[in-house]
Amino acid sequence: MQTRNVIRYLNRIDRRVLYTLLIIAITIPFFFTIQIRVPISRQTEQLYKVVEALPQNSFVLFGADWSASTRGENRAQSKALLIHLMRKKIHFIILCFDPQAKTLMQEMVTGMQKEYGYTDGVDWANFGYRTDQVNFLKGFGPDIPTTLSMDINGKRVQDLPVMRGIHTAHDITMLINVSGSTTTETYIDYLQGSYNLKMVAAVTSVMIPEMINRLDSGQLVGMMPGLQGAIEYEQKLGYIGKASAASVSASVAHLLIIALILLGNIYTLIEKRMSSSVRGRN
Amino acid sequence: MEHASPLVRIMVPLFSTCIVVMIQTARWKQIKIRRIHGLTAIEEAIGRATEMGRPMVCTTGLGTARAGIEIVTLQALSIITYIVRSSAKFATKAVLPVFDPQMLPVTQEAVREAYNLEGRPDLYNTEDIRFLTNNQFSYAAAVAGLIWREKAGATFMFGNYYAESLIIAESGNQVGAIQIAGTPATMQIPFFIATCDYVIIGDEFYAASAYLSKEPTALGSLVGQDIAKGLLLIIVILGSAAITFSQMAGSSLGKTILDLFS
Amino acid sequence: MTEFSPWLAEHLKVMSIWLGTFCTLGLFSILYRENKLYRFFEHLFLGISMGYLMGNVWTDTLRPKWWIPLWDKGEWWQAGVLIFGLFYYLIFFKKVSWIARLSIGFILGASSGLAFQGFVNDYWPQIPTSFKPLWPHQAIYDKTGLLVSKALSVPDAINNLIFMTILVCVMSYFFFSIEQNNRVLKRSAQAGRWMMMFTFGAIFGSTMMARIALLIDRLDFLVNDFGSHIGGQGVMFTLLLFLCGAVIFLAQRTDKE
Amino acid sequence: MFSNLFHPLHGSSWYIAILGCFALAGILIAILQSLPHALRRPLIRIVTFLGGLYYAVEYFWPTHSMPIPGSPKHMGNFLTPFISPAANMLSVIAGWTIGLGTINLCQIHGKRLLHAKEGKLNSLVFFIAMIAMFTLAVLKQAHPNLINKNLYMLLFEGLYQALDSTMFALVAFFLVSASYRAFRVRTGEATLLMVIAMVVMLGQIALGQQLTIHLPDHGFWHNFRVEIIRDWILTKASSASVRAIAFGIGIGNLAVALRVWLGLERGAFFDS
Repeated sequence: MQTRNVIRYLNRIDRRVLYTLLIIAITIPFFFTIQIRVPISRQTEQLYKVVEALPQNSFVLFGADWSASTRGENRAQSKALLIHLMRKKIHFIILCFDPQAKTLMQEMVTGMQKEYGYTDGVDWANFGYRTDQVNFLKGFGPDIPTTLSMDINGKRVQDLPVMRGIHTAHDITMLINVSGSTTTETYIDYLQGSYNLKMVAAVTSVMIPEMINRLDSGQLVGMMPGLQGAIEYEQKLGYIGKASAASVSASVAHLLIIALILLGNIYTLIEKRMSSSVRGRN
Repeated sequence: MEHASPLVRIMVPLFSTCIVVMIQTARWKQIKIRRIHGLTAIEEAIGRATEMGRPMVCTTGLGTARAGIEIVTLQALSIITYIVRSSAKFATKAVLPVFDPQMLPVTQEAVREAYNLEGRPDLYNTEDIRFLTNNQFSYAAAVAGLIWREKAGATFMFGNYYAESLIIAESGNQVGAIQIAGTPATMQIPFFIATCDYVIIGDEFYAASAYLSKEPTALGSLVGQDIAKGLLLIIVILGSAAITFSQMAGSSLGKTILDLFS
Repeated sequence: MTEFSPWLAEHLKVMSIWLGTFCTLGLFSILYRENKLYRFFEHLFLGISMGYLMGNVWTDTLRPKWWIPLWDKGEWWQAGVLIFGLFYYLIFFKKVSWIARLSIGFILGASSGLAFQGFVNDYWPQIPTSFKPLWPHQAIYDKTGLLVSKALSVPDAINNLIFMTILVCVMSYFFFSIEQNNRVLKRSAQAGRWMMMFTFGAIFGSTMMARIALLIDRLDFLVNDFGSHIGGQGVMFTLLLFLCGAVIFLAQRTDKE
Repeated sequence: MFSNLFHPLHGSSWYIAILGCFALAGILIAILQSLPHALRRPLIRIVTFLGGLYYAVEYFWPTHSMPIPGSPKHMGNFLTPFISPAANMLSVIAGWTIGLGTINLCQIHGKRLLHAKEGKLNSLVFFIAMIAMFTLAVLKQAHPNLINKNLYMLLFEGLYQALDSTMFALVAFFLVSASYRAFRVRTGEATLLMVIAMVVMLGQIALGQQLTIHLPDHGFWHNFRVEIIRDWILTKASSASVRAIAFGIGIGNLAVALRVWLGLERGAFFDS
């Protein structure tokens, strides 16, 4: 009887118990620093190579469209890509279609620029948040200086050394999009496709299956798949960032969920066998 | 592509013509379509909510329109209107939280119309169609709260959904509502499958309003869509065959075909 | 006022961490069940997001694109755009409410007009990439020695065949005007359904990481950022455990009732 | 002709032009109102059609025979230069509609406050939060002093960001309870979904990858590494059905757009 009760309990564990287990599974690894080396996925490897192959005088459009809500994945991704760009001394501008991204990116880059000898306006610029991505991009492609007009510090495009020689989308060497929403697709539809731009995207794990099609069709030339992609990229760059730190927590949480699914099924299987044996006797 | 390429100039109008021609054909020729499983359960769900004496919560999803009103949301509204009409017979209360302010007047009109058509204009209550907010997660928070407080007996989720799908659907599940969902957002379907009683997949969503309304325009359009899809499938199969044979023969014909399409 | 400003600047970080913690715990309380605390934070969230949205519409859209051109640059025709927008509000006046439909119709028309380009850019490139070669072959060069297509190995050919089969099966599931009485069509549509379940499994698993990552970020905030304000990670962790325990206890008691 | 008409005005002529606009609008409403009922629907249809016509023609019209990159005038066709003004106009119009929602919210919560209904405290919280956030967002731009900026940051970081990301993080909890409850081996389809989900989950975590890390880096057995299986599932198998579903949805979108544009749509909103 005892075992039967246990098994019956496994079938209907109260959801609050599940939630508590999840909290514990995620927080306990915070107290330890464990590094697990991970194999690098094809997509990350490809992305790394594309960024690595950028020539010295490249100009990158860094589209950051994430907010606090997808920070868990996108922050580490942005940081890893920025570090790679800055190590290679590549000029970039930031453009956001999410209002929060403007501030979050500004904080991130200003925090890093000293280390890599970057200057705001000279090596990079933040053009902040713009509304209505489709229509903005339609105007942006043929005439970048007019559409951008000012950076977030109120400096005009003409006065920004980083923007020298940039007129149309054809002058962009590569488009990077870090996103947790549909902005990647809009970029593909209205900028990448129109100007045949080289585009890479760092996306949240949810978007991977969809974006793999874009990678396959050549619309994207590289992709960083979710948090795992960020972990791999950090490993490629040889530094320990937020993603690597979250690696163990993510692993334990996943294992917990797998275990719970299995536990739930034990009851179902036993029940099935019992009911089929009863049927057999009849 | 900023502008259409030559092949696009032929193919897209061709697809469009198929659809428009079939819509016109449907006006005089009767068209039947196959059964769509989840939709037959709508009546059952309304019945359950009525039995329990609980309201229904119907959402038309997030319309993050690129410009103007999202077309998917309109399509969802036409399904929801059908549900509201069916529920009017039993005077079951239907609550419609709205996400896009542009959709608010449209939704109000459509619901009022639905009640009028069923001869129950008294059931219309402005407060049941509420705008919540245009922010994804505060919308989700508010809808979840609404489902809990109203103890929804049935929830209907049609339209575009993103990550909030699970918050809404799981709340419905926890209060024991019978749930039906349909979305063209492929990425959210697994979560609806995990939490809902019936799920309408992919472009069944577009077929839904045709199936429910039996309206010639919608039925004809559906046949037109089928023809266009058939054409697309044939193009893909032929293309694949052409590439296979040309590459087996070692010729560069395959590349020419690919170039034609890009 | 002069003293308030530096004080605020100094304490901004601490205050937002405290506020953030209350908000986080308040919304997490829905995990127990719907309750007064959650309702409070839900309405707070609603208000904040609405105010934020309104602010953004003004500062990012209306002010730069409408107010400044109209007022500062003298573009008087912008008044026409305002009137067009105001037509929406005629919906509140029964007698003229149909005029609002002109505005709505125009916007709907514009959305539909854009759909052509959206369709082509979204789906067109996926057509030629679905032309998969199904037979292994050597690399092909043209007369000038330029690589035309890469060599195709046997496993790749098999993968391509699987891809094409799935594509055809799943697409056949979505033909609505034909009754699936035909045996071939029925089988293929059924196979398509299984393939889709396979895909949904993949999506489910893949999404798990995205969601867990977000929760990690939030718990990282609670335990590490907020924890350091109240005496360390351990304190906050214990507090969290205590809260969870209380919730489980309460839940069991209410369930019995 | 147009360039003569549309040039900026200043001073009193500006006021006259604005007043003229409003007067014209009044006359327009009067004319529209006097139209017979039977004409209303065709008129709405025509306006809808015109709204879409611009974008459709702009897209399909033959483009400049010799495009010069970098020169907007030599790209696209005769309609392309109007893309950007049209875009601005559409986003401004969309911006104005926010008022529709605000009015509705104020109605519902105002009623609760005035009639002292249940939940009036929450409605009060809603109003305070909305007004505070809106005022600070506007003030921060109009008078960007430290107080305004910091108060705004407090609301933005302390409240908005925290609430937003918490709500998103809740999804993780719901995923756990949903997968525990729903992933049961009841039907074949459900079992397939569950097994694939578990394999993908194992393949995307560091600890899962450790399970098969001892398999060789190359050769036949390499394919059985869990991350390789996951990669195969995502890139080769599942992408095919995602694409097949996408094709259907694409055509569906096109069809609905066509119906709306050409005024063929029936049902919600379109009938009356």
